[in-house]
Amino acid sequence: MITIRLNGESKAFAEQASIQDLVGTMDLEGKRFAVELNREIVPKVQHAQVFLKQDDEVEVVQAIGGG
Amino acid sequence: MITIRLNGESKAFAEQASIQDLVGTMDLEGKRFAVELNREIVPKVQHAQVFLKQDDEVEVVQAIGGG
Amino acid sequence: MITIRLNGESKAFAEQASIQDLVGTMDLEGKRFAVELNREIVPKVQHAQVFLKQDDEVEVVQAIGGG
Amino acid sequence: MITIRLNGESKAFAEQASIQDLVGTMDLEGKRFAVELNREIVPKVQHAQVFLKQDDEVEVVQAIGGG
Amino acid sequence: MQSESIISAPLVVAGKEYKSRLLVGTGKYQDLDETKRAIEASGAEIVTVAVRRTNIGQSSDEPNLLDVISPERYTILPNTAGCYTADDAVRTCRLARELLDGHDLVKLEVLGDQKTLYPNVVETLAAAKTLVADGFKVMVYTSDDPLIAKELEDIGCVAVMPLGAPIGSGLGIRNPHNIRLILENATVPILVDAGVGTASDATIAMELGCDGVLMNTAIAAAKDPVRMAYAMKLAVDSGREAYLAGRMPRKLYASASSPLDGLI
Amino acid sequence: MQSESIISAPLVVAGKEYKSRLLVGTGKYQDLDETKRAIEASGAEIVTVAVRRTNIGQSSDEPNLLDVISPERYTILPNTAGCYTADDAVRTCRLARELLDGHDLVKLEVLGDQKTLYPNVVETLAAAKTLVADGFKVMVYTSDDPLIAKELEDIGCVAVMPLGAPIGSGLGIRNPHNIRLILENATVPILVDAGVGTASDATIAMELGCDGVLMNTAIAAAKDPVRMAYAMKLAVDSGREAYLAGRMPRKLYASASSPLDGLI
Amino acid sequence: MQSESIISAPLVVAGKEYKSRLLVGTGKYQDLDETKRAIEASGAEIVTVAVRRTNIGQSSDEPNLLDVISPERYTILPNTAGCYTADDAVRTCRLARELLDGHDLVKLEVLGDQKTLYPNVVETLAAAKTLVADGFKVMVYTSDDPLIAKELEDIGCVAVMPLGAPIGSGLGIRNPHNIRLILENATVPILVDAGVGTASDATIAMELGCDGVLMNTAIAAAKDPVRMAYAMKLAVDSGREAYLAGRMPRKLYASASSPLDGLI
Amino acid sequence: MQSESIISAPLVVAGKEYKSRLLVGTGKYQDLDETKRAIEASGAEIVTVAVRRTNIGQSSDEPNLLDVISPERYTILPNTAGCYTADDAVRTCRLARELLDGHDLVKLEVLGDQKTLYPNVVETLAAAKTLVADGFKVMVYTSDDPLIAKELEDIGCVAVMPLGAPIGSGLGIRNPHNIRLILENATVPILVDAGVGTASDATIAMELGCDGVLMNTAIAAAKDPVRMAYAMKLAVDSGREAYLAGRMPRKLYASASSPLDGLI
Repeated sequence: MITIRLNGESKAFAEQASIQDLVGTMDLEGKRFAVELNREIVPKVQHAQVFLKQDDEVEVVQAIGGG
Repeated sequence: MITIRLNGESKAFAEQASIQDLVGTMDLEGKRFAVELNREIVPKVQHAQVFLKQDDEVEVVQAIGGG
Repeated sequence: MITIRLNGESKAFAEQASIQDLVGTMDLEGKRFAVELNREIVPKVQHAQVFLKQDDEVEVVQAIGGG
Repeated sequence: MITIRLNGESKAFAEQASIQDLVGTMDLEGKRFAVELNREIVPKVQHAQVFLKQDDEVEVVQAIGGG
Repeated sequence: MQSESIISAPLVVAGKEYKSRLLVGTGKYQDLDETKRAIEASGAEIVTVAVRRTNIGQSSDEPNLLDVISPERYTILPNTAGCYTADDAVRTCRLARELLDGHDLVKLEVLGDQKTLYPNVVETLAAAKTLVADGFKVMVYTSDDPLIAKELEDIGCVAVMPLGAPIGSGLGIRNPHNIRLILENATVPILVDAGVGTASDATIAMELGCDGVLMNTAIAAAKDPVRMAYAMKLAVDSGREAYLAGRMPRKLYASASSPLDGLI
Repeated sequence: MQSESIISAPLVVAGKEYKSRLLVGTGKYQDLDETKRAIEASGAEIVTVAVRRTNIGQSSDEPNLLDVISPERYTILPNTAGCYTADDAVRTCRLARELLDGHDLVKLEVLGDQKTLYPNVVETLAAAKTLVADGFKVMVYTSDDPLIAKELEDIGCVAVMPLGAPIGSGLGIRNPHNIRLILENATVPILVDAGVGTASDATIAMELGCDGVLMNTAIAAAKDPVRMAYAMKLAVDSGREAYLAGRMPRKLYASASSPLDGLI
Repeated sequence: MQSESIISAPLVVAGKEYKSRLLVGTGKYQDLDETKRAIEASGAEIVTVAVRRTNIGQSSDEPNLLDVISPERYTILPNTAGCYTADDAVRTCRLARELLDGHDLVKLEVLGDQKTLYPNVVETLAAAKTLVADGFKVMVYTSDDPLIAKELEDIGCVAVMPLGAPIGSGLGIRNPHNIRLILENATVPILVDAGVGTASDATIAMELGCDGVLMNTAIAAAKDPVRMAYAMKLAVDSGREAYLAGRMPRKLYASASSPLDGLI
Repeated sequence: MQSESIISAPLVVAGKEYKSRLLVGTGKYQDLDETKRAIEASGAEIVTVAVRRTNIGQSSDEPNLLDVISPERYTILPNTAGCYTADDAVRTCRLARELLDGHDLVKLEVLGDQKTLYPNVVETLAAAKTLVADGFKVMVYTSDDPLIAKELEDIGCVAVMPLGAPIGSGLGIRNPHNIRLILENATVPILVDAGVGTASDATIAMELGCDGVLMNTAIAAAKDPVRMAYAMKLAVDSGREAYLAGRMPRKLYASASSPLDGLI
């Protein structure tokens, strides 16, 4: 197991978990979202190829109402 | 001949001239206008029956642009 | 006894009471005031000579703070 | 002779002329003024010891009305 | 949606309903064609006209205002502009009624002097009494004095029309506070008449809660009168809608439009 | 009529044409249904959204803003609301671009403090430089400082959006004089962003010559947001038309709307 | 210096000269001591008082206003506050004259309703005619209607005092444009009476060219009435001086205060 | 009386106390005699001067500003007017310090363009840092941006002086709301610099709570500069007193100044 920070909260994942695996836990099917890994954007096309490491900082964001 | 004031100007008419005669001289066919004789309205229906006297004051008015 | 209205309130006085007598009941010594009897001013000099009658309406006023 | 720029204008001085010599040509006796040589302030006490070189840029300023 | 029902609430003057809350004058235009196009663009249903002596020997082929702005299509509102006494104003209204075959809706204005064209409220009160007694439906131009406005309503005027600013000045609503006081006490339509200079002035009048706006110079003296007429139509509707919608409260400080939590 | 050609002139931002000059936010609404109806009533084609962290374990059946305000129908304008440094603002824009499949039009705002939400112009300049270099089309929220506005234009922002008053304050255009100075020097669209409280505020912004108005709270915090949205649509159009029509000159004294001669 | 001669020009009311152009009321103070100190701080020479029924059985030791504000030191200006008809106002003035041993300078005010305390101009005109005929010197409180103001002057009032805003509202000069119109036609002193809320309101009234300002609540309802009284004295003098000095023209753009040439 | 203690509270700038809260410039006067008389009438203790190149071959008999406005009597405040870069401003301050024998109080202004003379806040921040590090006591002219004002204070400026309106425009305080925001956060004196056109503008600045006002054109460009200088002295004192006294609350409706009971 590894521990990362996801949207500011500590979260445990299996070794070799990919961004795609992470996203899979978040009910985001068919929704628009974006992923930042350690302050760098991870394009959707790479979600399956990018794997999480211990202490990674991941941000997953969506669009909400704002002015 | 008698002399009256029409819209503030002196004007001569034949004895026994009626309001209708007066109006007839003013190119008002088919136009909307109103007549005041000595500060009293003369309704259209009476134009033929009301006759001018010396020194009558007649006003003939129309609608024009205004705010 | 007679009854008058003094500043809107009913008040009893002896027959033959003068404005001066009335004023004497009001702690006005040395103060500036004015008297109106039945809506007419009664000059100070006449206060002793003017006598109250039944149902007289008397106003006694002073200056107070106002803008 | 050397040539310097004084307050933006070209001006000729003798070799070895000092800031004091320069100031002496400007009717500044008893007036408050300040001198800048090549963008550095020259304190009054040094005016006699600082000598002009070819192409020096000198500014001499005073206080005038301003808001 | 209940607001839709409100929105459709028409302006009612003397028992007649009007969709448009913009009333316009017909003065100061280049020609009758510009007049016609501007008034069409404004969407106005009530249009003011002046009553003047027929020029003796006037060429009969000259087109006539009422041919262009027909009483069949528009509610013609004859005014008493230029009258400085109650007597002249009453005479003018009677001539107008005869001219329009008994049409008895009039705009009463009695002015004080030619420099300010400020309403003479004393003469206006006198004329209003006479006209109401004589069966006229009086829409009355007055100052922004709330007591006079109320008295004119009590006399029986069908609409009270306080000025925003002097006629033709284009200075806007100089004293919104008085207009508000007038509105609070009113049971007849209150329309701002005179003073509007540009679209936002009309919007502000409607946001105050006025029932309508009457204008002439702001449209006729614009560089492009037809376009300004259209702008004014939008401005009056906009102000009315905003008034009905109920504006947000003013705040001295900021308030974020976007949520504060969930920031990266 | 030449004016018609002018009227049809659309707002052009980053090379794309828009009929509507009203831009609206999506914050502070009761629910997504109200959001949808208000935005439809506003006629807006450019709609701002915020970018926020997905709530972990958020119920997936919750409706999603972009399902209601679809990127197919609207130009989505992601903002950087809540960012207090250039760095955070840049990160947020990059996330937004990824989120919207490479869509690179963003609203940059870098704020100074939560009390005033006043723009931090120094950080804003820094962020604008980075974003423009990174290929973003930047619509930038800033103060009414005319020099900063010009510098942001020189940096390459596609639109400059000075505040009228603090975000969410509804205080209107506090300093029209500065907005005018900004407009005089501008070669990109200038939109008033923030401060509008009611319809006439938007009309005034457009009468000054602004190319558009962006608002959120004035609509969302009105008693009837959908109706206010419609009022704002009319207000922006009205102010634009009035600006193009060219208002009458203001006069200190009156000027009669009805002719003086021919009086009885 | 010619300006010095102007500066010394006193306010002349009913033939009497006054150095101070600030007139103050005596209402709403905590006690007579505060009244006394505030009026001294204001520098006022004309002081308004109300006339009211003596409370029957009132304790005689109670201090009396006119002991504190003595008619020997101040010009006492009895008002008709609270009168809603011409008749009541006239009666009140006659009582005041008797009270003050024939002193015939009065402040006439006839109000319309208790909510707005707006002047009833029709009753005011009637009362003014009666009082002038009866030998009174009438300083009259009225609306900002320029025609009514002129008529009151023509009737023979010695000073006309238009409101700035409703009595006690502290809203300042709501309609400077009307005050200016009144001033242009006036040949008697014009004083703004009512509406002043703070010092700058009084300064603005004087900068418009008014001959003086009358106030009560702005001083009495300040947190520190004595200090505000002093502020008002300075404000009226300041506005008078600025009016006489002639302000600079406004410019849309900047103009350097320091010379442009000779820069390093 | 506690208020008396407050009233005597002087303005403290860079540790020195000043009775007068009016600071004046010396530009735009007809001659040095008018300059001298106006500044005396203003009661100012801090007087700004510009630093300019000595005209080569200037006649030595020409009177000198500092002979008339002597550093012994006045605190001379050299400004950097005309500087458009931080570098020029810093050089000018160093020349001024040398000129005044080490006097290190300066007025920093770095402008953006000659048309608006609007402060360039980015260059101003840079210059302020350099000058403070170099030991200057910096009174800084800036925009009404509350964040920039706070940053200038944090840098160590001894006074922050936001504009009311463009230099020399006489437009008054265009955005009182921003001035208020600046005041709320300030721990150094805040003075309004530039924009004042007449006395009431200065009074309003002080009523907002400003610690002082700096002006030049409003006095020098008045028809009678000496008299306007005196008007400004009164205006600043008046506004200060009113601020300390605490104004009455504004009310939408009237409130009688005279008691309602005891009416005849």
